[in-house]
Amino acid sequence: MNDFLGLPLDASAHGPEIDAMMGVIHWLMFALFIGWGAFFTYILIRFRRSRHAAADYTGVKSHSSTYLEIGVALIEAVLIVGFAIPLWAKRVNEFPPDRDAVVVRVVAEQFAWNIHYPGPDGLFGSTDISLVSADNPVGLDRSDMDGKDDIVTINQMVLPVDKPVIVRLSSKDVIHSFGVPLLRVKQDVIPGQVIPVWFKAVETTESIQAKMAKKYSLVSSGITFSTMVTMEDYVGADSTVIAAKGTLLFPDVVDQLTQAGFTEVLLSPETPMEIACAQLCGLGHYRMRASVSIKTMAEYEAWLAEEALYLQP
Amino acid sequence: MQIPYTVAARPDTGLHNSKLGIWLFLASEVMLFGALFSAYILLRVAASEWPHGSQLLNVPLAFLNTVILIGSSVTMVMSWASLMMKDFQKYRRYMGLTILCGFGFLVVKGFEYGAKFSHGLFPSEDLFYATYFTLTGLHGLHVIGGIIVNLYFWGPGSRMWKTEPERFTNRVEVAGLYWHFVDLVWIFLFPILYLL
Amino acid sequence: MQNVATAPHHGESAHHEEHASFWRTYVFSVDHKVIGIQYMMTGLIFLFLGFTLMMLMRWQIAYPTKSIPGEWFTLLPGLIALISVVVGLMSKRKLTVLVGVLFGAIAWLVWSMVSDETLFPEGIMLPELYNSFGAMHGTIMVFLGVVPIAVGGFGNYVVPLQVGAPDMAFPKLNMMSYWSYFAGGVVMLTSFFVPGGAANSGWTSYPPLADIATTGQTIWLLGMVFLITSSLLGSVNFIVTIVQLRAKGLTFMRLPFFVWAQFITSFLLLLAFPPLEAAAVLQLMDRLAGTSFFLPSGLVISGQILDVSGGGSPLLWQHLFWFLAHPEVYVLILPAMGIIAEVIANNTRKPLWGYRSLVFAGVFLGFMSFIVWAHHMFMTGMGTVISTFFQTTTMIISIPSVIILSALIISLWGGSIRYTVPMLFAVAFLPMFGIGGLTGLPLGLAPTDIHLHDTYYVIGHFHYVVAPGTIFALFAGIYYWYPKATGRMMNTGLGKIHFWGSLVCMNGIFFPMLIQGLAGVSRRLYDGGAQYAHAQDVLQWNEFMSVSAWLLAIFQLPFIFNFFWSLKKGKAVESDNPWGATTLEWQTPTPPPHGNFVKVPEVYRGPYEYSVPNAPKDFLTQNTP
Amino acid sequence: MEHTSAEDIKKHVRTYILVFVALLVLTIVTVGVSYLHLSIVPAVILALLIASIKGALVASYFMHLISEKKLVYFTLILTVVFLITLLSLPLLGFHDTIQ
Ligand code: HEA
Ligand code: HEA
Ligand code: CUA
Ligand SMILES: [Cu+2]
Repeated sequence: MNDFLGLPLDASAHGPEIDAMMGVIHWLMFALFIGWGAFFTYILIRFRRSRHAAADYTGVKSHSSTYLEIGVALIEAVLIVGFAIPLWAKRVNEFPPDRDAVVVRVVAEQFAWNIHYPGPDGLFGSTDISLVSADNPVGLDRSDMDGKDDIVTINQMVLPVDKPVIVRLSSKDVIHSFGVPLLRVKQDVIPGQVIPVWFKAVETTESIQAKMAKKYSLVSSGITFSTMVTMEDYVGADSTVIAAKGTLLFPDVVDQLTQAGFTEVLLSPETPMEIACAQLCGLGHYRMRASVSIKTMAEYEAWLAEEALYLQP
Repeated sequence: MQIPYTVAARPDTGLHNSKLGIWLFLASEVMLFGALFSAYILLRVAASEWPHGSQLLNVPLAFLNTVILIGSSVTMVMSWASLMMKDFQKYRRYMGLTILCGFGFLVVKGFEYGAKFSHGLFPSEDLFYATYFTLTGLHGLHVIGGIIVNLYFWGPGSRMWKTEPERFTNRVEVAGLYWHFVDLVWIFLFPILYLL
Repeated sequence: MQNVATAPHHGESAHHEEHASFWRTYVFSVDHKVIGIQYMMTGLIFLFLGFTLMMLMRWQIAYPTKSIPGEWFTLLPGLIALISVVVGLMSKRKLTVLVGVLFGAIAWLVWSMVSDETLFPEGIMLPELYNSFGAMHGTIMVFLGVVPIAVGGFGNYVVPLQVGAPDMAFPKLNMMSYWSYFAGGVVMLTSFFVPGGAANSGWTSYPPLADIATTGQTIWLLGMVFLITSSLLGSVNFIVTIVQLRAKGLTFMRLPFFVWAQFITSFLLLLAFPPLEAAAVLQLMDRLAGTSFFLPSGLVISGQILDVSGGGSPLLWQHLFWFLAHPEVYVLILPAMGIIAEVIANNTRKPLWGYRSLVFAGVFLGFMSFIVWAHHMFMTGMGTVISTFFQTTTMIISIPSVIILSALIISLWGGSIRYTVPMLFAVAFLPMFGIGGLTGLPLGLAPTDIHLHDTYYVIGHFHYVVAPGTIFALFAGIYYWYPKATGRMMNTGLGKIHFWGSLVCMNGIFFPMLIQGLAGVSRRLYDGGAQYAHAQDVLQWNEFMSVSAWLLAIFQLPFIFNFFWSLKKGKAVESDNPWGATTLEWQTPTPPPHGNFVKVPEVYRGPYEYSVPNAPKDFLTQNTP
Repeated sequence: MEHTSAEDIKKHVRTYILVFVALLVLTIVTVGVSYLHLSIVPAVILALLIASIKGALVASYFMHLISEKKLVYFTLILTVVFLITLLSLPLLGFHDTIQ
């Protein structure tokens, strides 16, 4: 109904409500603009000097515009009471209890996102800024019992699908903003505060990629393929697989494909879902991004286990 | 065409231009100090602990300063009253006193600051000192501004008394309004910074 | 513009005795008209500087990896400099030559930067530079460009005339506010040359980023203190002038809407600016005295623990900043609406529809604008109560704007519309402001703002209101009052080229911003979002927008040429009231002498008595008994 | 106060002295109270109450606000309204945050 808005694909449970609201408002805006616009153009033509030499002193007598304004006011009231307030309340009040959610800490810094997982014990180890260093970005205290099994990743967030996620946001230096367009979340990260956001992803990265897949011409195209993966296998004449499904399309691969005679390929972004820092935070603001990959619960646990292996010294 | 209502009041508003002007200016000053008070409140409410002013600051000196400033307000209004009673000499005396009080206030402040600095206490010490120095400092600047204005009306500016006595009286009244406002701000600063 | 105007007839006599020294008359003048023109010219030049910075940024956005053809960006201001100097010399106009020199300075500034390897290595702009251009674009456009032109320029020139006053209430104060503004401008410019360059934390200067930023930020704060002082003095002056100096019989309900707009604007400036001044003082303390009003404890800046006492609050700044900055945006629009109202009434040859509702809506708008500021802060972690409050006030404040716009549209009905150049700009203003205003609604509701906050949608929203909105209104005002100030008309043909070109290009720049914003592209991105997956589908717009922006600049050339050429060659007005207007400014000699009116005006009727049934002419001036 | 005769000025002068005394007394009172070390809430209330009274005295007598023109009142009321929003809304914002 409101694809015309060109909103990015939505992978969150609460997204549809926001998008619906977005649609309603924009329909209202169009109605007003078209309505007034039509009336306006009509006047401009009908009352031009050459067609209407003498102006009349009183002009419009009816007060229909007043009713229109009252109408607008009412619709806005409905928007607030019916959509805005309940939706906002859901976002900021109705957090799921920690036990049936995945809880992660995200520590923002110039210019990276540090993601801190509690590990198997589900408890975050204590942190201390004096411990902060290149290989311990969040200043995690490993000597602390709870901290031993914690997992910290940089600019790479992995989350399970269909399970509520609570993200506790904090910043080491300046204000950043945790914005994930595909999840319809955005929350400023204010230093000196810990602010939680929650959401539930309902699509895995794979299915998102499938949906975003498009045919791209290999010959002429502005986009940088190196961030794109193939969505199907491409087999050469000699039945050797040139690019298996999910291959990154680096220039050499592109060459091979073109030589093999392919003109266009079905591609999708390697990391369709990203954290985009949405608050000016310095010269690296534009590149302060992190990938968010949504996995099935099984894959997610597998990933955690794999990460845990790196902890053994 | 001359600018009207520079001296006489405009019938429908009952004000002459500079009278309205100064009140508008004071309104903006209210917002300026209001914003600083707002900042003070927010920071203090958010702070985990906040020292009790009287333990860190010199209350007797501040008390003295309060008395001085209130006194200067009285002399200021008296100087205006003397002009209303066409007594220029008295005006000079009261205005002179006001200016002296102003300087007195600054001297006392100077001692207060000096004591703090000598103990290595600067605005960067903590939020309490930051607010203390910023608020009193800004107020101090207003006092200095007031002194300059008053000095002008005490000295060169007072020549106008010969030519346009009524206009001069208005000017002194306006200067007075500003000076009382500075006093008024201090009346709030004193308990907030020193006593709470 | 006495110095440039060839006053066709009388009026000369009146200001002969005023002709003291050149300095007294043109530089340190206390005449509201000269000061108004000083504001106008300075403002226009800053407007162009702000635009130039953005043209450079637009190259970076469109071609993040291509090196910039600096000479082209230098050529434009250089060309303008050339035009004005030549025209100026030919028509012996000191002012024109001076302006030419200043444009030359802009050209030099641009060249010295683009040719500087430390700023443009291999001709590619550094991210720091992009950020500082962005911050300065915003600052210059808002505080040094539009407000000085709309309030300082038009306000100063027109308000005393429209209220039938000889001058502003406090002429010396008026001069001081101009020079304070000028000083502020100079200070801001110097910041381009300090180590680290100009302020680079956005025009919003959010701490902690701004607290730890390079020296430029300190200078920005100092500059702001000058500009704020200027605005405060100015607004006191305007309010007193309007209240005290109104001509006999000119009741409040007979004031031209433009005067009302300036009146409300002055109150906004008077009461909203001081909190920003306070905030600026606090940030200066943070930067210079090592306090931490805006710095919480335990910050780690690039690996180093920040050695401050801490305990401060970053959000405190945001509250104080937006307490000013929201009213400020209405300061940007109200005078514009005022100009539009004047032009529309004059060119439809009929009274404004619902003058009273316009006035009340304006006053209500002004009042409400003080209690909506936190709609810029929805994403800072607001609970339900406070967000509900600010969403509601934000929706409420949109109603008076709707009323004003509707009234202006309906005013056209039944008119005999003359599409003069000022009218073209005025007519275009309505739908453009419409788009800008309507896009404010989804931003005003927190849940939709989740997706739109700090995206290009916001940029699109407010540029529609300030650029094809306010700037168009300023153009309308210039074309409309030019004959009063100079005694000559601006050329219509050139004016139409200027109008149509600007209209098309403005939409070419700003509409795609809404599309990109909906797609989720963040603002303030050095590479225009090239790295983000969700941006890929809308990236192609960047080039289109940039080209439109450069074309927009080209379409300003006819205007600038027209502006200076008409001083000498423009068609001389054959009366003091070439547009057949009703308000008092047209009842003075052209250009008005020092002291304005030959005989003290008295007002007998409302501001827009056009086409009064069985009146002799199709307009009755306010001072016709 | 343009057209006041020397007579009522004399009356004014008397009030000025009285106000002066009142201000001194109140100042002593606040300082005195502060030495009682009341708990924060009553202390704040009392201190601000006294300060407000003093402020009111200065404003209404030294600045002649009791007998001002309504235009001035209007300006000041407007200012106070915005002052209150400036003092209260940010505070509300600080308390009503997510969790
Ligand atoms: C002149 C300046 C101006 C004006 C008038 C407005 C007007 C409005 N603004 Fe805007 N705004 C800005 C300048 C302005 N704004 C700026 C500069 C920013 C960004 C600051 C920054 O972050 O850098 C901003 C940001 C901004 C935000 C913050 C967004 C974010 O950061 O997430 C919000 C949110 O509520 C908002 C809302 C509004 C609203 C509801 C209005 C309302 O007043 C609008 C009401 C008007 C209407 C509703 C129009 C009615 C239309 C019709 C009746 C149809 C007419 C049709 C035809 C004629 C054909 N604005
Ligand atoms: C009044 C305010 C105003 C105005 C008018 C403009 C005008 C323009 N703005 Fe600006 N802009 C801002 C205020 C304004 N802007 C602010 C506050 C920001 C946010 C900054 C931040 O992120 O902190 C911003 C940000 C901003 C961005 C986003 C940058 C980013 O997020 O990274 C962009 C991008 O294209 C942009 C573009 C433009 C363009 C192309 C114009 C054009 O419309 C320019 C039009 C100008 C003219 C047409 C010049 C007219 C003058 C003359 C012709 C001179 C005549 C002289 C004589 C006759 C002597 N602006
Ligand atoms: Cu972090 Cu922008
Ligand atoms: Cu706003």
